[in-house]
Amino acid sequence: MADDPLVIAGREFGSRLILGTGGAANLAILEQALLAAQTELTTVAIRRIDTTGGVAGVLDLLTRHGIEPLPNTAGCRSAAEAVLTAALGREALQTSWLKLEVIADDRTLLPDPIELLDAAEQLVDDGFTVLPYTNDDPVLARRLADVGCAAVMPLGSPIGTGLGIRNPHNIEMIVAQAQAPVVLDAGIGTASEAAFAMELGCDAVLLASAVTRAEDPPRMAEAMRLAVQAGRHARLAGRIPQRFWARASSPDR
Amino acid sequence: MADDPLVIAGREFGSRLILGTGGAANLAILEQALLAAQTELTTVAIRRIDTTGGVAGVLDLLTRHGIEPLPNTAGCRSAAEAVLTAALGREALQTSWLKLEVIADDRTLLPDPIELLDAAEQLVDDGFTVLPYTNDDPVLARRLADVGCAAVMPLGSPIGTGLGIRNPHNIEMIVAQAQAPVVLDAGIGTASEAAFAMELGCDAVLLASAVTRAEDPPRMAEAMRLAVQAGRHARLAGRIPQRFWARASSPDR
Amino acid sequence: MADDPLVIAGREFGSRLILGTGGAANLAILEQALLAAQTELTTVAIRRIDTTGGVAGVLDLLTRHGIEPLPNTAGCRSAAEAVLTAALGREALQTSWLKLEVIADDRTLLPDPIELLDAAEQLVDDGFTVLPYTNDDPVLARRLADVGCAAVMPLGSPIGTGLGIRNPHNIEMIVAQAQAPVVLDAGIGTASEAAFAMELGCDAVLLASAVTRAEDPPRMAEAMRLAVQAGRHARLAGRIPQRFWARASSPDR
Amino acid sequence: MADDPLVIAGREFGSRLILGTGGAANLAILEQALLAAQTELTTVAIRRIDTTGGVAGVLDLLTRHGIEPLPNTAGCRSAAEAVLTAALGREALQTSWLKLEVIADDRTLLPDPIELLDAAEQLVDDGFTVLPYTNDDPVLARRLADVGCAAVMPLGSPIGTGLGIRNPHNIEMIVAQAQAPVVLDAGIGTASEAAFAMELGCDAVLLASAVTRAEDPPRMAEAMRLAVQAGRHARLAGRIPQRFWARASSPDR
Amino acid sequence: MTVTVNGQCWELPDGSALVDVLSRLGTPPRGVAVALDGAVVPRAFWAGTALRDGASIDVVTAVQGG
Amino acid sequence: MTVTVNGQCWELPDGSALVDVLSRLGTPPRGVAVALDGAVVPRAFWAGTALRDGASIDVVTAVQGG
Amino acid sequence: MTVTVNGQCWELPDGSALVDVLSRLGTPPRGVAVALDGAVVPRAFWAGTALRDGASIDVVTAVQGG
Amino acid sequence: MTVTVNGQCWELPDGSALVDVLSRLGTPPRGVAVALDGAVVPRAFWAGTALRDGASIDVVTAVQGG
Repeated sequence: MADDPLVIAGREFGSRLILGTGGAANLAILEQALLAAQTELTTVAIRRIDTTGGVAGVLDLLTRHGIEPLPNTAGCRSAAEAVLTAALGREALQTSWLKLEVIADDRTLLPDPIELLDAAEQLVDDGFTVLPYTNDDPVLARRLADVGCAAVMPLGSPIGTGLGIRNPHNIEMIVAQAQAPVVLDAGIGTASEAAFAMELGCDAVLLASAVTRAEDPPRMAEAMRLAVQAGRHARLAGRIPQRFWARASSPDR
Repeated sequence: MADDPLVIAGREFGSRLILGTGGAANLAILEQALLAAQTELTTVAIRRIDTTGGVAGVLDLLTRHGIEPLPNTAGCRSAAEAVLTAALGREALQTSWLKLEVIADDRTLLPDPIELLDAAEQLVDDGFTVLPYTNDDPVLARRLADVGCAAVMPLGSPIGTGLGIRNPHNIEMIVAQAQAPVVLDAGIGTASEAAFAMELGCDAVLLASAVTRAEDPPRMAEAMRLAVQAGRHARLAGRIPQRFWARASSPDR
Repeated sequence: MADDPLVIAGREFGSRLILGTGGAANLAILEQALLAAQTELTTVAIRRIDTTGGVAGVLDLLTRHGIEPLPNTAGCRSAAEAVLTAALGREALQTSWLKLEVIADDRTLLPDPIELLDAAEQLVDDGFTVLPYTNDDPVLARRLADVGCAAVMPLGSPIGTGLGIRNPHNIEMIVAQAQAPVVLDAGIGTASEAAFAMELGCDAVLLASAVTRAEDPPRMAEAMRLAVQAGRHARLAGRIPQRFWARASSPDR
Repeated sequence: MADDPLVIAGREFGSRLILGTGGAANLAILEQALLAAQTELTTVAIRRIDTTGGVAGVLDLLTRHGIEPLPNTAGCRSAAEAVLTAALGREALQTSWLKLEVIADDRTLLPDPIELLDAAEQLVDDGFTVLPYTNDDPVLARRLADVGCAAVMPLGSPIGTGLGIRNPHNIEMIVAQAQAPVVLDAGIGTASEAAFAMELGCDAVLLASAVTRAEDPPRMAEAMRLAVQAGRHARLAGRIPQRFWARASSPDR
Repeated sequence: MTVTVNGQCWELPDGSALVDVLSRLGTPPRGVAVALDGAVVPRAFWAGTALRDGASIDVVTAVQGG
Repeated sequence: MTVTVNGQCWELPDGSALVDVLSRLGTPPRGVAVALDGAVVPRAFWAGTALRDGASIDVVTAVQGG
Repeated sequence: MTVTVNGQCWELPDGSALVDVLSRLGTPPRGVAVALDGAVVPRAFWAGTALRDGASIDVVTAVQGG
Repeated sequence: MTVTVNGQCWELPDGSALVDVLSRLGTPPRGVAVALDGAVVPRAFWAGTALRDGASIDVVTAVQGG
């Protein structure tokens, strides 16, 4: 059924599911998952070459299937670290698109709002197309859009927890005030939560662990692909209002 | 991606979404919704011919598209009423399949557990394939299966409320003890709830108002079709466990 | 602050917390918990004398503190068993008050709706003041009141699970239709849930495990006493409506 | 039952309920509510004298009952505004204690994380005892404690919404990492939510609208007083664990 | 004689059979069921089922619902 | 004769009455109820109730529970 | 000279001091604070603080709120 | 001279350029970026960038993550 494409920074995407590549047991499984998800954009991390197996592996895989890599700044703790990592990512992948992460600590992996906003401002000024991973604070989301981020990517819950969308009210407030596309990023554990994100009005969903660490990653990728479409259509279709008392769906006898 | 068919009373269904026909503004919209839902089984009510417009309309529509009609006993208040209505439905539609409803009152449209179990027992003895609409009580669900119902169809919330699945714990207990297929029936308001029903372990979802009374019924039917598939795959794919603290999806720096 | 007394079968109670005696490590702890709870009515089970330690212990304790014992039919699986146990309880304790339980299985300890209603009808006819432990089905609750039960006691969740009130919507429907006092029975795990039960409009709360199996039973009993009062006052005080957007509590600058 | 006092900046409070004075229809009702709440600390706003009725009214009231006033910076939009308002409050009330609010917009009344942290740092350096109203971001809460705030006061939901605690997981993370007392501030609508805040491990609860805008403010104040005590005791008493299946509280038959 | 058809009173000539009611109703060839005094009468028996004065007849079909 | 008391077999002299079982049990003066072959026997009738061979007796009281 | 007091324009004789504004306002003996051109002036300095033409004065107190 | 490459110490002949490090690493023709003393050096400048003793070089690429 017809739907508008997702548009970020003037670029159109047919898929509203962005898959992260982290956590997959191996490239073969990752490849099946990426194909089942039918994603057009996928995150990659930037690391020293000798610290990783299969250096070129993931890039070749993405190139082979025409999936756009989105470098991230995962693990950066300060604006300065993130800005350097962003520059390296741009040079390595020849793209100005960036998933910006500035993490406050390893236990929560939550963004540091001050460092994140600082980094976002610098990177936007430097010509990056910045997609920041942020918490679900409507104020920070608005300020990130105000400094020129191409989208805002609030979490549903902390990275890898699978706790789903813990505060739908915040996501609804972010969507209601959004000056930029809203991508629900992090916390999704299962398909119904991805559908729910879209029903709340998000423009897309970004997830990794929910698929790559599932028992059957390709099948979960398929589930997420269907769920994002389902939630998007449900949002557009105009759901029935909630009622306290029942209403019959058959005529009176 | 491969999946087992839904099997009820030895009969296989490729679709795990059962759409009710009630509440549609007209047959044209209903037809589009049925096709978008790709349902193979759909409920109809039994009423006096002169009390309804378009008598033959709905049956012709179902025949034209090869969709199996499932007569219901909507509006019946006693086992006796339901048994007579069931017999009329069998004669009119030449099918022994039946969605059994015995309602206690108009305000909640909740089933009367005593009358429902009584009717189910009589109808099973009379050779019907009985699919009872029941509340979410695991005990009543088990007793309905014990008397020979071909499936049990617990509600998520009262008919037409769109309140979703109010007590997932009860649905999980019903699934854990199920001797027969479990069909989540009534209360679904949007796609994520249909996906959630499947993730809880239900074998199928039955809904009407959520689609027929949505602003765009065909699109919502499409959303529900995708959501049921998404939830089914997610259940089979083995979701990640929930964690209190975060877990990184990128390697350490 | 002033409040009407709880009235069941014409009898007034100053306390709206009914404490069950089951699960306490010993009588000394039970005594402290009962006093902290300031309960006026407490459940006891009926068992063969040689199958239990401290036969007379619990009765003497209740007598000493002027707490009314409420015999139950815990563990009964059929109306017949429950009726005999009720008669024995009445003879042993010289009271016609009864907490009626008819359980369907050991795993869920959920009531069997058919046997429960049957037993309730017989016992009301036999002059008992019947307080049935029921599930949260508004229809069964209404039918129990219709046959003359002095109160209805729906569960929040299964006995001993500590899952709280899993379906507030059902409890609200029961309260809205109530012909008799509503006592939330079973499932409460902590104080906020007891307060919530009262806010939903319940007239009283019955609990045992949440107190007797807590690490510090007397303190939890105190917590429950305060919580039931808090929830009662909150219900009477008329809470503020929920709003999507904020509303300042300070004047503009 | 015995409990430790609440200690903030070395000062002990017997009450763990902090009541805001905003929103009361008149001083008489406010007085009854303050007495019913038995609060020892209460917030006041700082405004131009000719913009308000009953200038001295609220202060005299607090003095009469020995309730400590806590000036706030409600309505301030920047660190600079908040710092000046704080200085005026200190001069007017001769106290260095301050409820720091730096709001981002009128629609959400959510704090601006950057301005808030900036103001907090300046005011701590200037010798204020700073109690910041913050969102429920565990990172911002930790940074506020790191710069020397005497407590952190995360919201449950936006001011005046009565939406309760929308993200208990965040509150639990804040409590788990807390270097300073945690006061749940804003969003509480009814008593069970205040109890829940304490069960999550908060040290105190601050609320205004829930009491002052209730239909019966003194009774709701009483409810909140009891609820905060109930939740505190429940937290200390060690609640039973949650279980999927039931556990009997009566011995086997 | 007088019979009740779906709640309405009908005058019928004596000796009328169930089938006469149905033909007068213009009943479609399929999707219809009939109850005579609360018992279902299969289509095969419509012609052979004579009506008594005061008989109550219900003619039903499938409609949208449920 | 042989009777069953709370599930255990007891040998009693012929002509024993219900009260004999209870005294042997050392039943407390209150808080106890007795069922003989599934029917409650009020305390007032214990003395007057003769036992037959094979009788089944249940003696119960209140314990913590519920 | 002209000064602004809580947003309103006041005419004052030359040589007026901050204390003159406050006495004209009938300021209560406690619970009040004053900012002159955005800086707090402690009560002890009200008398000794001369006003310039165009000065901006804010006089605040505690009200219900928060 | 001694330089640090991705955290390890390397001995290089004097006059070495950045490109020498990369060829020794067998760097793939694409997907790689280099930072010299914390500043990115575009591939076009690798050959022309001389190394000083104590220089710190980071060579990175894209890996699964995020």
